[in-house]
Parts: sequence; C-alpha cells; structure tokens
Amino acid sequence: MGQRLRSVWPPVLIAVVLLAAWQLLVVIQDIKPYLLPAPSLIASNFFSDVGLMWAAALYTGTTALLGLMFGTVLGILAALLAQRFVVVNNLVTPLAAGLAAVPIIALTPLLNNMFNITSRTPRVLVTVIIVFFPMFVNVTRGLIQVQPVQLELMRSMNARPRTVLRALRVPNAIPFFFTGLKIAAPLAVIAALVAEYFGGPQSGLGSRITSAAANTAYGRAWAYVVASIILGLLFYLTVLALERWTAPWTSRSHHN
Amino acid sequence: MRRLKRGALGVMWALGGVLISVLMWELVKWLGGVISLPMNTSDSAMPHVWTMIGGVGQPEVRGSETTVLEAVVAASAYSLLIALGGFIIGVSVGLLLAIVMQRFAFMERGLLPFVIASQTVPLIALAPLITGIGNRISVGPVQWNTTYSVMFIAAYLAFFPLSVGALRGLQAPTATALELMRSYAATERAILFKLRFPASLPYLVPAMKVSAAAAVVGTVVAEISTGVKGGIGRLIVEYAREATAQPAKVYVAVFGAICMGLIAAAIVTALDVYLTRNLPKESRA
Amino acid sequence: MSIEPTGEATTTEVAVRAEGVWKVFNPGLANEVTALQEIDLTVTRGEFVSLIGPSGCGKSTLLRVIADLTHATQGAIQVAGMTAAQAREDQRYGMAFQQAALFDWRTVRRNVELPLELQGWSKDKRRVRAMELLEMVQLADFAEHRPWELSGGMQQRVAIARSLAVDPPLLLMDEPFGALDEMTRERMQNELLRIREETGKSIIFVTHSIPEAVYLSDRVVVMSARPGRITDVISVNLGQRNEDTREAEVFFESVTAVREALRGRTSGAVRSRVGEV
Amino acid sequence: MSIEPTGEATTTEVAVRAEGVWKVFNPGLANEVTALQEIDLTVTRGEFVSLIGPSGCGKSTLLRVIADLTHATQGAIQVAGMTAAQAREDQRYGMAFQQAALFDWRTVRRNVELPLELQGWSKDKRRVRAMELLEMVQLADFAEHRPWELSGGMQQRVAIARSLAVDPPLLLMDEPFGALDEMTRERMQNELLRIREETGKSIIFVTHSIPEAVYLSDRVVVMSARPGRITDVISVNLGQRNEDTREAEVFFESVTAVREALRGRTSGAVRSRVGEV
Amino acid sequence: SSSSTSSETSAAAPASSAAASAAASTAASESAAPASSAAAEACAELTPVSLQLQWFVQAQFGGYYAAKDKGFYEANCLDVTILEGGVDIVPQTVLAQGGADFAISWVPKALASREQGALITNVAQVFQRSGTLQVSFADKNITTAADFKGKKIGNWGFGNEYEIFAAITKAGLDPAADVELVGQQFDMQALLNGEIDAAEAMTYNEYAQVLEAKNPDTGELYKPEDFNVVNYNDEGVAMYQDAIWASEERLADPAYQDATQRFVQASLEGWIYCRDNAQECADIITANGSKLGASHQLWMMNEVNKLIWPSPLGVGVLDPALYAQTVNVALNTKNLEGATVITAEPAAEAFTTQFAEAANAALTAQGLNTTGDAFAPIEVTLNEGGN
Ligand SMILES: Nc1ncnc2c1ncn2[C@@H]1O[C@H](COP(=O)(O)OP(=O)(O)OP(=O)(O)O)[C@@H](O)[C@H]1O
Ligand SMILES: Nc1ncnc2c1ncn2[C@@H]1O[C@H](COP(=O)(O)OP(=O)(O)OP(=O)(O)O)[C@@H](O)[C@H]1O
Ligand SMILES: [Mg+2]
Ligand SMILES: [Mg+2]
Repeated sequence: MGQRLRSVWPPVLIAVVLLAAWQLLVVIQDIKPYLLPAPSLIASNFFSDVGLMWAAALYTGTTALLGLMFGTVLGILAALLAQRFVVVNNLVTPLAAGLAAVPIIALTPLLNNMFNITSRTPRVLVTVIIVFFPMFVNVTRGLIQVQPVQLELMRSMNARPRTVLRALRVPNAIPFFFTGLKIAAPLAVIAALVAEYFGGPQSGLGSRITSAAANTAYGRAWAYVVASIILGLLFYLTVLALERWTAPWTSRSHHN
Repeated sequence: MRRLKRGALGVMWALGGVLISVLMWELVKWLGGVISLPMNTSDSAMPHVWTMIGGVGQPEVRGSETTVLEAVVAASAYSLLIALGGFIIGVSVGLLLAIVMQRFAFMERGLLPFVIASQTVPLIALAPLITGIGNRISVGPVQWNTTYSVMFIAAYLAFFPLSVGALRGLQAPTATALELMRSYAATERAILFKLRFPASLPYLVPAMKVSAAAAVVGTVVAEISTGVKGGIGRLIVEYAREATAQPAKVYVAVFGAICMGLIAAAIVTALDVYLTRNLPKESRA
Repeated sequence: MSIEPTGEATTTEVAVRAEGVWKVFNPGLANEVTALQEIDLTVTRGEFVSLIGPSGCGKSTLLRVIADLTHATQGAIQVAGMTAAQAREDQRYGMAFQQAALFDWRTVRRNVELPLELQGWSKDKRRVRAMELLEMVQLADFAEHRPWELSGGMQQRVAIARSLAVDPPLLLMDEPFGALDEMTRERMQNELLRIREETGKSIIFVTHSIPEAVYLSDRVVVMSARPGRITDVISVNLGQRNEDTREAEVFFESVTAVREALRGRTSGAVRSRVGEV
Repeated sequence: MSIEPTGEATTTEVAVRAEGVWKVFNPGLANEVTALQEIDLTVTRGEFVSLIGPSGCGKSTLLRVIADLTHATQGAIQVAGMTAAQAREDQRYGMAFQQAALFDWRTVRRNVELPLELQGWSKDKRRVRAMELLEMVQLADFAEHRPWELSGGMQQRVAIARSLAVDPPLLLMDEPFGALDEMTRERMQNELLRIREETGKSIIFVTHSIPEAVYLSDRVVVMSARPGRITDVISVNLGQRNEDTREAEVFFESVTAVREALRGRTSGAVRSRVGEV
Repeated sequence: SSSSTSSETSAAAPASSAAASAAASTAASESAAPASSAAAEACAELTPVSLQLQWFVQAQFGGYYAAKDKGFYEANCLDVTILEGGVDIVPQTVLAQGGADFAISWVPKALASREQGALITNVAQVFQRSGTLQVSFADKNITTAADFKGKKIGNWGFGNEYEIFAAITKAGLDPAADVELVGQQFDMQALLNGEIDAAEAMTYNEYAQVLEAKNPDTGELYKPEDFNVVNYNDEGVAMYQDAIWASEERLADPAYQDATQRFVQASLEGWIYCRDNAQECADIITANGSKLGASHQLWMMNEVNKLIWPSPLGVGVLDPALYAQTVNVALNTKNLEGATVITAEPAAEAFTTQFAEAANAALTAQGLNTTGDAFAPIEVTLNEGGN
C-alpha cells in the first residue's frame, strides 16, 4: 500500500506544480482563452460536460480497444511468421515499415472510402495499422533474440520449431511484447481519436475536440483533450498492470 | 562489398513485398467484383494499380511542366529531410528522458505519465500553440519559421516510442553485469555508456524503427496541419481534394509517404546492422 | 588411427562413433580456430567415457558435434548406429550443458519438467518425476523458486536434474559437477553411477577433475590443447565402485596415469597408447 | 563469538571485519531464505582466507555483502577500516564473480581493459596492461576474439585477468578457478600466490576444492549449509609454498582437517573450534 | 518562409492601372475615411503586411492574389505577404496573436474567437452570401430542409455544421432524433457511394467535384440534373462567410488604420478585377501554385464571384440584416453537444463598415463598378477530374 502511494505522488506533484504554473501564467500574463485556456476554465468545462465526455470516451475507447486488440494479434501473428520463415520476414518487414510511415491523416480518408464511413470499421482499421508496427517490430526482436545456449538446449531435446517457439521464444519475447504494447496503447487512443477528424459518426472524443476547437471553444476542446489523456493513461496503466501480473520475472529488481 | 550486396538484396525483398501487396490489392478488387465483400472495391475507392501508375507520368495539372511523379519525388525528398531532423531531435530527447527516468526511479513515476499524456494530446490542439508560440521565437538573426514547427512536431511524435523502448533497454543489463560495474564503483555515467547502452540495443533498435516511422508520420501530419508548402503532406491534402474525381492521384502521394517510411526504415536497419555487428549471430535481427 | 574400445564392439553395440572429425571455427577468417583435429573415438553401449584436457581444447565442441548442435567441418559421427541428426531427432541422448541455461520465466520445478513437457508427459506425472529428481539433487525445498534466486551450484544441480529427467540411452555431460562442493559432488557421482547401473546408459562426461574421471569412467580420453586432438586413452578397471574405491591402490595408479598423460609424459601404467602419438 | 585471527590484529591491520552479519532474502515471504546467520569474521591485512562450504550455503552472498553489492539484513561490515560502501567507492577491493560476466560487445582484450578504462588509464597503458594479463592467463592469442567465441574455462580466465587488472589491496574471488583444468589451475594458483607475495594483498577466496583452499590459504573458513553459519576456522601453516608443498605431510593433514570439518566431524588436528559450535 | 508567393507577375503590373488607382485613392482620401491619405503618387516605401488565409491558395482567395499580382497592393504602398492556411491553422487566432496583420475567416468562427478574447474586427464582408449547399441524388427527393427527415445527412463538423442544424430546427425537426447526422470528409465519395443521402458541399468546390466525377452507370460525368441541392440562403439560415478581419486593438494605431484602409481597398479592387476577368484570375491562382485543375479553378472563381456579386451595398460592405441573421443562428442554434457558436450578442466593435465604405467611394471614384449590379456569371464546363 505504502509502495503504491509512493508511486502515485511524484506524477501528482508534478501535475499540480505544472497546473499551478499554467494557471499563474494565464492569470498574470492575462492570456486570453482563444490562445491558451486556463486550467480552471478547462476544469469547469470538464465537470459541466462530464456526461457527454463519458459517452465520447466510451465510443473512442471502444474503437481504440478493438484496434489495439486486432493490431496486437496481427502484429504477433506476423512476428511469428517472420520468425519462422525468413521469406516472410524479408517481405513483411519493409512493408510494415512503409505502412507505418503512412500518416493517419492520409490513411483515414482512403479507408473511409474503402469501408463504409458511417460505420466504425475504418477507424478501427486505422488503429490496427498504427498498433501493428510497434507490436510487430518488438515481438519479432524478442522472438529472435534468445540466448544461444538456450536454443541449443531446446535443440538437444529435439524440440520442434513450434515447441521452441512455445517454450523458449515466446516467453523470451514477453518483455519485448510489453515494450511494444506500452508504445502501442497510447498510440491506439490517439489513432482512434484522430480517425474521427475525417467524418463518420460524430460521438467520439475526436469529433468533439474538432467541433469545439473550430468554434474557438478551447476550454471545452481542452476538457475533451484531458478526457483523451485520461483514456490514454488508462490504457497504459492497464498494460503495466498486465505486465506485472503475467510476467513477474521481467520486472524483477536488479538492485538489492 | 558484402554489406552492399546485403543492402541490394534488402531492396529486392522490399520490392517483392510491394509486388505482393499490389497483387493482393488487385485480388481484393477482383473479388469485390465477383462476390460481395464488406467493403467498397469500386474504382473510386480502390483505383487499379495501373491507373495509379498511369497517373504518375501525367502533368500535375494540365499544362504544368512537372509530372505527378516529379512533384511527389521532390516533395518526399523535402519532407524526408525534415523528418530526419525530427528523428534526430526525437531520438536525442527520448534517450535523454529514458536516461533520466532510468536513473531516478521517482522520475520514472513522475515523468512517464506525462510522456504518455503528451502522446494523447491531439495535434489539432497543439499545432496552433506550437506555431503560435514559435512565431514569437527568434534567436538572434534566426527567425523561427513554420518548417521548424513541422520538425518540432515530428520530434514530438518520434521521442515517445524511443523513450519507452530505451527505458526498457537501459534496464536490461543482468544483475551480475551491474554488480560488476558496482564493484568497480563505476559512476552512473560510466555504467550508462559502458553497460546500459550496449545492453539496451536489442530494445533500442526496434524502438528506433518505430520512431523513424513516427518522425515521417509527424512530418506529414504537421505539414498538413500547418499547411507548410513543399512537402508530401501538403501534396497529399491537395491531391485528396481531387479524390472524388481522381482517386488514383492521392494514392500516388501516399505511396510517396510509404517510400519515405521505407527509406527511414532502411537507414535504421543499416544502423542496426552496424550497431549489432559484434553480437553473436543469434542476437542479431 | 581409430581408437578401439577395450572390448570387441559390433556395430549394434556402438553408442557413439566419431571418425576423422575436424571442427574449424571461422574458417578462412582472421579469427580462425581449429577446435578439433582428426578425432577418432568409439564409445560402446553402456560404457562410461570421460573427456579430460586443458581448458579450451575442444571438449565441449566435441560433445556439441556428437549432439548435432554444431556441424563437424569434416568427418563422420554415428550415434546408436544412425547419424547424429537422426539420433538427436530420436532423442537418443540427453545433454547437460556447461552453463546451466535455465529459463528465468519458469520455476525450478518447471525447468526440470521442460523435457518431460516436450515428450508429452501428463501434468501430474511430470510433477512427480520433477520432484523426485529435485529430491535427488537436494533442492526439493526450492522447487517453487526462480532460477535467479539460486546459487551457482544450485543452478547447476537443477540443470543436472533436468538432463536426467527423461531416460535416454546416452548421456552427454559437460562439466556437470564443476560448481559443486566435494560432498555434494561425491553424492552426485554415486547417483550417476547408480543410474548407469540401473539403466545401462552410455555416458560421455567432461570433467577437469582427474579423480572424478577415474572414479566414474571405464575409459578416460585425454585431449591436448589447441588444436584439440586425442592424445591418450586410459582404461580404468576399478570394478564395482564403493566407499573404498577412492582409497584403492589401483585408483591412485589410474589417477597418476591420467595426470601423466595430461602433462604429456608417458607412464607405464594401465594405459593404451594411441596410434603413433 | 567473534573469530579472532591467529595473530593479534590491531584495527589498522584489519582488512575485513564482519560482525553479526545476517542476510535474509525475501523476508516475510513464502520464499524466504536465510542465507547468512550471525557471521563473524576478521581478515587481517595480507591474509589469505578461503571460504569453503556446501553449495548454496552463502559463500557468494557473504562476498557480495563484503563488497557492498547487497546489504546485510543485520550486522556490520568493515573493510580497511571503513564501511563497505566507502571501501567500494574507494576501490579498495577487486572482485572476480562466480559467473564470468563478460560483455559480449567488447573483445576479450577490451573486457580486461574495462576496469582500467573506468580508472581513466590511457589507451596505450591499458592495452599493454591487458595484454600482460592475457599473457598470464595464456589467452594472448584470443585478445581480439569475442567472449562468446571462448570456451567456459577461457571465459573464466578472462574474468580473472580482469579482476587482477587494477591493483586493489583486497581481492574477493568467487570460485575463480572452478572451470579450469588441473594444470592451468595450479599455474593460476601459483600466479595468485606470487601476486600476493609481491603486493601484500589480502584475499578472500571461495572454492570447493579442499586442496586448493589449503594450498592457498592462511586460514580456511568452513561454512555449514542453510542457514549459512561459520562452523570452523582452520589455520594452515604450510610456510612458503613450492613444488613439494602438495606432497608434504602437513598439507595432507590440513586437507583432512578441512574435509572432516566439512563433514561436520571433529578432528583433533590443526583446528580451532569456534565458540560453542 | 515557404508560404510566400511568387512575385514575378506583380512586377509586370500595367503601369497605367497602377497610376490610375493611385490617382483615385488620392481623390477618395478627400471625401472619406480619415486613414486613407496614404497612397501617394510614388510610395516613399512599401508597408509590409501579411494576410492569413484559411486554406491553401485557390480561387476562393482570387481577389487577394489578383491584387498582389496586378500591383494593386503595391499601388497602395503595401508589400503583402499571403500566408496560406492548413488544416489546423485558425486565421483569426493567428491574427489576434500577431502572426499576421489581416486574416480571412468565416464570420461565425471569428465571432466565437472574439468571445474567447481574440480582439478582431470585421473590416470587409467580402462574401455576401453563403456558399453552403446540401447535395443529394435527384431520386432522394430532398429539395428543402424539411425533406431531411429520416435521412442520413452529411456534415463536416469543424463548426461548419450550424447552418444545417439551424435549417433542420427551422423546419421543425429535432436534429438529435429526426435525422441521422453523419460526419463526412472533404471529398464526396460517401455521397456517390450512397453511404449518406445528402452531403454538405460548397458551391465552389465540393459541388464541382461531384460534377467532375464519372457516373459509373453511364460512363459520363454526372450532370447537375442528377442532383438536388438545398441552398441555405434559400432556407433563411445562411451565415456570413469569408470576411477580412483586422486587429481591433491595433486599429487605434493610425499607421495600422491607414494600412488597413489601403489593404481593404486594394483587396476589393482585386475582387472587382476577378469579377471582370475570371479566367485570368484563375490563371493567376494556378501560377501561384494551386494544384487544382484548370476547369475546377475557373468554376471556383466563377462561383465565388456569384457569392460576392452583386453587392447591393457596395463590395465588402456588411449588410446588417444578414449579419443579424448570422448572429441569431450563432447564438441560438445548438449542435449535437448542445453548444452554440457564441453565448452572447457580440459587441458593436465586432465589425465596422467604415473601411469598406471608404474603399467603395475611392474605387467608384476610380471609375470602377463596386456593386456589380450588372454582374453575369460565365458558363464553366467542368472536365473530368477538374482538368
Ligand atoms: N562459437 C565459436 N566461435 C569461435 N570459436 C569457438 C566457438 N566455440 C568454441 N570456439 C573455440 O573452440 C575452442 C574449443 O572450445 P571448447 O568450448 O570446445 O573448449 P573446452 O575444451 O570445452 O574448454 P573448457 O574446458 O574451457 O570448457 C576454443 O579455442 C574456443 O575458442
Ligand atoms: N537474489 C536472491 N534471491 C533469493 N535468494 C537468494 C538470492 N541469491 C541467493 N539466494 C539464496 O541464498 C543462499 C546462498 O546463496 P549463495 O549464492 O551465497 O550460495 P553459495 O554458497 O555461493 O553457493 P554455491 O557454492 O553453489 O555458489 C541460497 O540458498 C540461495 O538460494
Ligand atoms: Mg567446455
Ligand atoms: Mg556461489
């Protein structure tokens, strides 16, 4: 419990200091909300809009979660294939790198045209593509980078490639997997959110942010930004908890 | 010589990958014509590959001197340069953050949430701030221009994957290796440079790959966001506006971005090969 | 130049046969190393052969070639009448590595269970067998610990337990007792002899301890430093080992013979010279 | 209950003093292990003390506590008259670990150079010193190889060379010769004695080899299995070591004394009983 | 900066026109605004000013490019840098922050920014009517907002949706229940693919895109007959769009006031020029780096002209009635989140007609027709892809 408390106060402290500085800056410099809304303004918008915000976060969060799940599964599958077949590795790696470089902004309109814009599908697909690359790259590395002795051990037991995979490569890749997931989780949220900029159902955080920003209602826009930050942190913390829970040996302390 | 050959082989494989995706594209299109797919495979949504290729040689607008291809190549090259700048800044900042977070446990807990948070702030909220604040900056004779804003945004996207990967990598050395360094009363700096960095490579390299892609994305996105002229991002929006009537054109521009990504990945891969040249074969990617 | 075992071995009785085996690492490069040079060795079924030789002479490499973990640059390997690859695929041997090579993500017990899992044993049977073996190496208390919580010697014992978990006809053991204290080591030696007695396994055993080699082996193969060659093969006839064996005259004689062979000096004792070496 | 060295040691002459040291891993958890229990040990300056005891009894842990690589759960450690932490920061000791812990990304030579680099030696001096040491461990040929291209024993020798690279007044060595063949081992033992002679270093040395412990040490500290306690301290008086030492009567007596102590049996020989144990 | 425009053509501005305009300015200065004394025979030096657009160079901004290229700005002693926009560039914010001297923005958005503290003033209401349409296939029979009931109605969001909401509400429908509102992106694929029933479109851009696309059934381009359009001007909910905005604070500074006067006048002269020379203006735009096809560009120029002309009160002069309607919609129409564009009646300083009126006087004195009462649009044939 004490441990947990100790891990909470530093970010809270920093947040409080930053927010105070921000508020002070806005008040002292008399910065107008069209430029930079004060935290107090954002907060009042946040709390007055909580209901809508919850609904929007739920919509965008669902998109992000779906995309994260599919993207992760795809990334892992591709990594498994790439590890197993050099040909796949050689073919997929550059493709994945190329695909990863296509900006969401360019991708979304194309996908919106390929899939029904009124559905969630194009947004989930955008998220899948964003999530895929970090998962693929990290998991591939984790699957490949095993200790030579351990590989020899498996070979000496005549483990089939599949068994080597299950008993050695996969557990070895787990810290890499989580590294990838930690990168992918916040990106999934932002992808799901940005995908809403280009039309489609207008109930998510992204739509709300653009609509507020377009009206220079920056207090409201930032309130929604805060909601998306909370959503992103939630995703990240879930991954962290998952790591602690499923792979305790990776987070063992190296110092006594 | 051997490296050159490997590089050439890599390019061949990349081309093979492109070829396969082209075939898949056309296959899906064809299938869409035969059976009902849950997607729109019409020429407007998924133009034929040859339509795209055909569009490449066309003049950009009627009567203009430059062809679409030339425009895309020039814009990609311009953006790639900005992306490279963003990548370098992003990697430096990401690495620095990772080092600070690794070094001070309370910093990890204190900073990481903000690093995550930074990535969930949509650019729409940031771009005006960055350009707005940027416009007021001038260091001596150097006046901030929007290109710097673009580079800044590219770095902003690039630093995150790197800091997460680097943090994990810096924590990767075995307990014994750390004890060895401790037994030498090695300074944190020495431990960092002589142990943690080399040991972090397996995590650092994939992180750099993701970062490189993020820098490219960031550049394009920022170009679109701020409307900076000359880059591929601007071209994509301009062509996208004609997508109703000329859907193939925008795909060509997108393909330019893909090529940028490929070049960025190739650079990182070359770096990877160089950095891991001394590790056992099994430990190489 | 081939070294025949003391008895007349028919093909079916041969556990391992190496003929003219060479192993060159990084051939043609600046860091070329000839690890094995013209190795001829035959191990008959049920025989216990020790490999002894200076550090870096190629003992581990020879085991790895026999185990089909690396390919000989030249020469042929036969294990149980088949190629090394087939023997590996048929699981005709078990191997204990010089490094423990435990999996951090498994508990001690589950590390021992690994080969059983690969052979498809049921969960319960696996568990029983693993605990049996951990009992034998005196680590039952640590069954649910993680490998990195163990001392060096304890890790090595886990690796030994793992190598004995399944019951292959041939054991390849690379300095398995190197990190153990004398008492534990003697206990383990006796366990190994007991297992061999009961199962008739053939064993190739790398060690740096001359008394250990003599105590355990039917023959001690002495290798010379780089390039690794077999310089001597010393037959040991201690009969049934027991408490007094280590005190016996013939034991000391054999120890001296091996020591002399290692130092490159000739001794007239129970020793068969190899070819013209 | 404190163990006094044979001579009367004034504080300035004390190299290491451990008083009432306990080490409990994972206290309060299911996998709690008491590795060290009430350890009292004083090593005078210039003394060579061996630690011997069953696998997992806490020898490595004791070294790591002395080296300030882990904290004692209870008790006090003094090294060269200061706290363990100060001594570590002052580089008052050098340590050879049970695992070689070489850095894969450095060549063999540059692994040996590592501590010199940290002490800010110039490139040329580093190189000369490293080659000198590699010469000593007979690995000069492998200077530009990578650690993973070496055999187990060769890796260990690199680690020994590395631990001797700088010249600290105290050496902590954890089974440094465990993976070496007998000849190399004897050579290394003599090298170590020579270095000690020349520099007057204090040495704490962990080994499983009773003859090695006896041959090298002024005192052999015998530890019992979990929880690790010091059960006996045996003084060895072999005088100047030479070729014949290993054949001397007094050598065998000491060996027997240590062996008996290890087996928990009392022998009347050159042995000082500890407290009421 | 990469957004500066080429000035090759501006150097070639006909001397006579420049001289004429200069002369006219002098004449105007006697009759009208206090600030218009500047444009002398020869400028001692050019005042550098910048203009922030909402988007990339295109015929929507034809008047400003024409003014630059034709030397109207120079003749008014201005050296104008035109800053192009981008997706996330908010021109009125850039203006308020001092990143530009003038900005083009839609009135409701600028009023919203004003409410958030951006002190800006509408100094010339260039577009006299709204260019927003709701386009649907003819067979859907959507001819008025009332027909939206039960349909999937596309809108862009980004604050461009208020006219739609106002129209729906005005037609007695509940935006939340009676229609399905769908975000649409900046192409018309969703409409053509039948994913939505009616799409939001600007007369000068998206509507043209539809007409530049091939009808897969006929293999020919779509024709206007294939569609119905709902025009929000006809629905009585139109809001004012493109206007020139200046910094309210800085208008207290005589130099800036003077520059504003000259800028408005030269810009409006540019628009007059484009009215009379649509093709040439379209070419100027293309020469300034627009990537739009030639026929599309011309179409846009022509449609933009229709939004400006005729200007019964004079070009750039705000019509209080339409302004009141704009404010009314902005104040009272709620979007899906229940938000309105503004929450309070904007202050009187939000606009001034003084500059436009002075400019009109000066331009009329120059012999130019500033109302466009005889304006007749040209016929533009769209080619496939706008080429
Ligand atoms: N992967 C490798 N690449 C290059 N050289 C190697 C490799 N593995 C082993 N060698 C070389 O082969 C030789 C024999 O090594 P090996 O491990 O077989 O020795 P060993 O007899 O087992 O020694 P030790 O008793 O120290 O374990 C050594 O000189 C070593 O440097
Ligand atoms: N990090 C750790 N966490 C938990 N328990 C540990 C840890 N390190 C050591 N131990 C326990 O402490 C005890 C002593 O270990 P230590 O390594 O000191 O033994 P040792 O005497 O060096 O044995 P060996 O001769 O086998 O090297 C062992 O029971 C071991 O399980
Ligand atoms: Mg070996
Ligand atoms: Mg130990």
